[in-house]
Amino acid sequence: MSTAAPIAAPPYKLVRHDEAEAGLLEVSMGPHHPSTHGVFRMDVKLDGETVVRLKPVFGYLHRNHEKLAEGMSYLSSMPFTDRLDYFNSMANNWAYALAAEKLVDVPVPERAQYLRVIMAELTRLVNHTSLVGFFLNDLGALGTPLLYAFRERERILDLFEQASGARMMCNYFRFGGLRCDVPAGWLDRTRALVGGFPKFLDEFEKLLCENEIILARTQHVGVLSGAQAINAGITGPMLRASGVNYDLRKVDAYGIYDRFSFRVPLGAAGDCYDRFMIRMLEMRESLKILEQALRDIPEGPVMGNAPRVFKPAAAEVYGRVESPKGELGFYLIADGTTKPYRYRVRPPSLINLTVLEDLCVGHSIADAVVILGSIDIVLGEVDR
Amino acid sequence: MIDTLIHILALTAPVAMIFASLFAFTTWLERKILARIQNRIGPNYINIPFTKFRKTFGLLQPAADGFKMLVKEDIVPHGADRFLHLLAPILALVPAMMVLCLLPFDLPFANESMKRIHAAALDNAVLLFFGITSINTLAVFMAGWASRNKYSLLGGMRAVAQMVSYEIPLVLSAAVVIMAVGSLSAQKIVAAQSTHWFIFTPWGLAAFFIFFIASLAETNRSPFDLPEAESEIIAGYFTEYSGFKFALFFLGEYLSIFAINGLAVTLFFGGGNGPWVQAHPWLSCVWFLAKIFGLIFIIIWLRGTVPRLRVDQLMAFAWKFLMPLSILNLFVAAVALKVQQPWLTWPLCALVLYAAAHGLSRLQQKNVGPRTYQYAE
Amino acid sequence: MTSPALHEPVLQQFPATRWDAAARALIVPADIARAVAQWLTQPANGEFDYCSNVTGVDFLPKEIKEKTKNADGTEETLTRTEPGSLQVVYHLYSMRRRTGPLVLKQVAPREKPVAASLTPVWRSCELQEREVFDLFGVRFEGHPDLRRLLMWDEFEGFPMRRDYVEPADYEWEPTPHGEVLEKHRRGKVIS
Amino acid sequence: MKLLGSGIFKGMAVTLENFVRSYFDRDRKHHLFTKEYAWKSDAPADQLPARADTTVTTRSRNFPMLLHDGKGSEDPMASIRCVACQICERECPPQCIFIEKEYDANGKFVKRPVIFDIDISVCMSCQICVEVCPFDAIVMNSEFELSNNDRFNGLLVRRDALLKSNDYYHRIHPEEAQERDDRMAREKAEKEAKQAAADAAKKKAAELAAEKAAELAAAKPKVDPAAPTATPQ
Repeated sequence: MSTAAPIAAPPYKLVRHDEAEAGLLEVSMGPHHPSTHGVFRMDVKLDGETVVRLKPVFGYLHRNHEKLAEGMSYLSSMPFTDRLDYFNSMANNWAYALAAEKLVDVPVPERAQYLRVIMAELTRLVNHTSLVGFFLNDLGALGTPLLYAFRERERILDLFEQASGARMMCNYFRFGGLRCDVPAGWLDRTRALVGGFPKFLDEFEKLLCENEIILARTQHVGVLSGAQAINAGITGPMLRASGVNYDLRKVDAYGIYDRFSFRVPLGAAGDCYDRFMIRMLEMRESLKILEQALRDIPEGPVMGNAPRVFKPAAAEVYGRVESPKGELGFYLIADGTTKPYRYRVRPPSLINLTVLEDLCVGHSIADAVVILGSIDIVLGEVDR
Repeated sequence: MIDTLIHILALTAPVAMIFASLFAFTTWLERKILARIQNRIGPNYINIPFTKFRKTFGLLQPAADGFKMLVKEDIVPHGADRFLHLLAPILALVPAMMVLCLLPFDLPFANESMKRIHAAALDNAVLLFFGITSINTLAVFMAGWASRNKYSLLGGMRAVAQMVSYEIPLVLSAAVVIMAVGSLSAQKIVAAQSTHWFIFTPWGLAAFFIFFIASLAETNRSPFDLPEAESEIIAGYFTEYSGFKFALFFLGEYLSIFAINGLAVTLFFGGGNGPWVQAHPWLSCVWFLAKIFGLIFIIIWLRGTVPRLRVDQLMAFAWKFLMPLSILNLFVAAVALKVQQPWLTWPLCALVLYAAAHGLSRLQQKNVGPRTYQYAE
Repeated sequence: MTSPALHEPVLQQFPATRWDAAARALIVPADIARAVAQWLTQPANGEFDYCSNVTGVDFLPKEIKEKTKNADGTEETLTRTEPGSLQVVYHLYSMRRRTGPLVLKQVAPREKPVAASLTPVWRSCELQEREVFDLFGVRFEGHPDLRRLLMWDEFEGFPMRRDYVEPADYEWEPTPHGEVLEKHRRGKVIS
Repeated sequence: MKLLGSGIFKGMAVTLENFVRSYFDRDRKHHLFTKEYAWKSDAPADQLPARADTTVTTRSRNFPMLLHDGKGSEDPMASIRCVACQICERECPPQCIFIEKEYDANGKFVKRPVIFDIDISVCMSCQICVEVCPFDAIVMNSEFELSNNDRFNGLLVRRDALLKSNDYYHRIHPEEAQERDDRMAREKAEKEAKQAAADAAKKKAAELAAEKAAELAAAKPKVDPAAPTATPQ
């Protein structure tokens, strides 16, 4: 039997293991691993089951969104912001619109402000229910919490489709207001949904919050202290789970958030259970905001008199919004033409991953998956 | 000699066929029940080939899956140990199949000589049962090691640790019933329960709980499905299996569920006994299967609700909670059986067992519990 | 946006820094950048404990035509080429005091861009500085783990620079089969 | 400290309730949220809402389509709205529109597109082309069953396939179509009014000029009769 032709030498470099780590099992979890929430790879060195080293690898979904935006007009890159964090396209739209409105101060009519708050809080509900569903899937509950969450998410996505035309890629915000008004009867359907949501949350909490296995698997796992979180630039529910009171809806009070009374839940231990519970409690606060907004939304136009061609004067602007994942910021440099000179997105998911290795080292591989689930990343935003 | 062989064949062949077909039904049942728990409909449109008839409530789904498994290519990884890779699914299936005929499943058409053969040959059915099912641990680890895949290796090692440590509570809780009946033979145990089932005695109920939880771990089902944890190690020991070997693993898993639940029904729920059995003897089969499917519904229901344990918690739960409870249950049952006044011993047994369970669960949940959260304005 | 009081104390404390009024940002030379950062995190002066955003910006050299009247009254257009620069922009916030962004800029030349890494001061700069290195090519001194963040390690060139030219077949992936391997053997197409 | 399994039993109670209610719930549709796909899809493609009781709403947008004002029978190209100004081609974010202008025999631009292709494998139905089009020529369609097995030609939709009549647009997106027609009518009315005003102004200016000319002419003849009378003696 003729020896098989030698396989062509692979052009990629072969990594040599040094002796100190001879006994370790190196596993690369990803990029297509069932629980990495997208194409995200972690090179994990395991001593038995416990994680010794964990190096995240990014870039599998890198589309260079920022270079694209430099080649297009301001309006043309609005639909691309839907694809940043494809779970809450309205929050991304709002962050971009907010930054662009600082370039050219266009007054936003009252009804548009209220509709913006309603859409943002509805996406927060969608994001937090889906996150709790994925988190439970990582814990091993085979799909039941996820499907209860998706049942509610479907209703909200139907509302988005009736208002903006698309379920996930809404492309609904414009500089100075919204693209079009919500159809007749939409507000009543939203009131009905918001009315029925607490019953779903009670059922969800009854299913999850006292379950001994969830308590045992998530408490004291991946503990993040407040100071470490601030220094690592962690924002959003993950920061508040470590006890730091920093919510952009209260700090910047952008849009008309100062008119609504709502509270900010704070965690004490900063472990996976707190991150999970903070999102459950934040959903209840979002419901309060939605009730108040739906109660006193005025009639009127939804689009301010924005200029037909958006050509801002030369300026540098940084606008940020409390997206369900953290602080989503847009840094725009305008140079007087219709195209932005520099268009930078501050991705909360990527920066929240800074501490992934610190949290996972010392825990077992099952916990590494749970910790990654509790950080709530979406690869569209991480890799841009 | 020939007619005993024929009788043995007549005894075992129907049992094997009945349970293999029930396997197909159970896969459909599991997908339908899980679907209904998750507010969806489950498979309902499998059209019979070459006919326009479409709405078949998905009953052909197992047939479709089986055919798909036959057609799928059977991939063996480059570096895998080919012989062990092939042997593992066989070793997972054969013990499960063998154990099925130990169950006191008296077939309706069996005449006197068949019954004698069945009774005589298997007077130590329970001991033989545990002996054969422990081969399953070997099969799972062989699959994990032979696939030469890091995830399978992790799955295999987890399986060994889990099955070994849950074998002991399983056997101890069965020992309580054997102590009560005084014989290892399944027929005698069923006969002893003709008046009242062991489940209705406090030590019987505790023994059933331990037995049921340990049987979940033994067959890698729901809270204990660590060897095949999708979210952590892809599919555990059968990551590298595809095609019919993968189907064999599934067949093996489901048959071992039937076997262990059959034993649970024999030990605690009085095998084939049930109302009207004296009038129509063939009803004992129906009762036996009905009780098994009752337990299977609970297993599927658990699978739809409960997340997975971590390996060290799994071990702690077995050694620190189930083990002491089953040993205590052994003593309590011994005292209760010696002192023959049920009105005195039963409440006492119940009290002691409940106190032990409470103490052990507090030990297990030292710094873990629901929390309250404060809000910032 | 930045409340005026934020950057005054820094100017007094570090004379080498200067205030770019147009962009409302504080230009900090690379050698004292980490000292300024350390100073800013003290509770006494502003307590900027949170670095929200690190961005790379590429300015190409620009020719500026100026009409100047020289001595004898004739008009004459002087073309002065303003040197290009690679700027690294830091947006700093104070979470405890909830004060607005203080924008810090490190300006580096385009040929051999080097900047001081602020990761030892704020851990949140780690991944973002790696991204600026990956897409702009600014080397950060003192960064614990400076590797490419988004591109694969064998990638050459810095895509976000204004003068970046895409390679002829940038779809090329180093896979060991067929004509792709042939291309590789004939020598790197993207040099 | 409760018994170890009590939290799990609470969770199991929730799933059992969901299991039982999915059979005996009054409005089953409320609980079983998976919708049955419309098998009755053999109805013709353009009666979309009637055909599939899917979640297609009167605003859902899928891929764009060109509009023409003609009634069913006659040639749609006669009344096509698109004038091939190529603004949408320039503004389209993923650059998936390709337009070529139509020139008649002697090379004059006929204000109509010869080729108007949209590559629907690239298009992300973001509706930017609809917003930037000054002539309301392109709007979003809700047709979603567009998959076919030919990757290159099948997914490149040509002009004639894109062209749909205005009343089809009224059928799938009634209030949006109505609002768009009203706006166009209003703009046309304004233009006519402006036009009329401009004509009136021009006419008035013309009359003014005529009067002035007439009065000038009247003034000048005073002088002229004097001159000619002088010369004939």
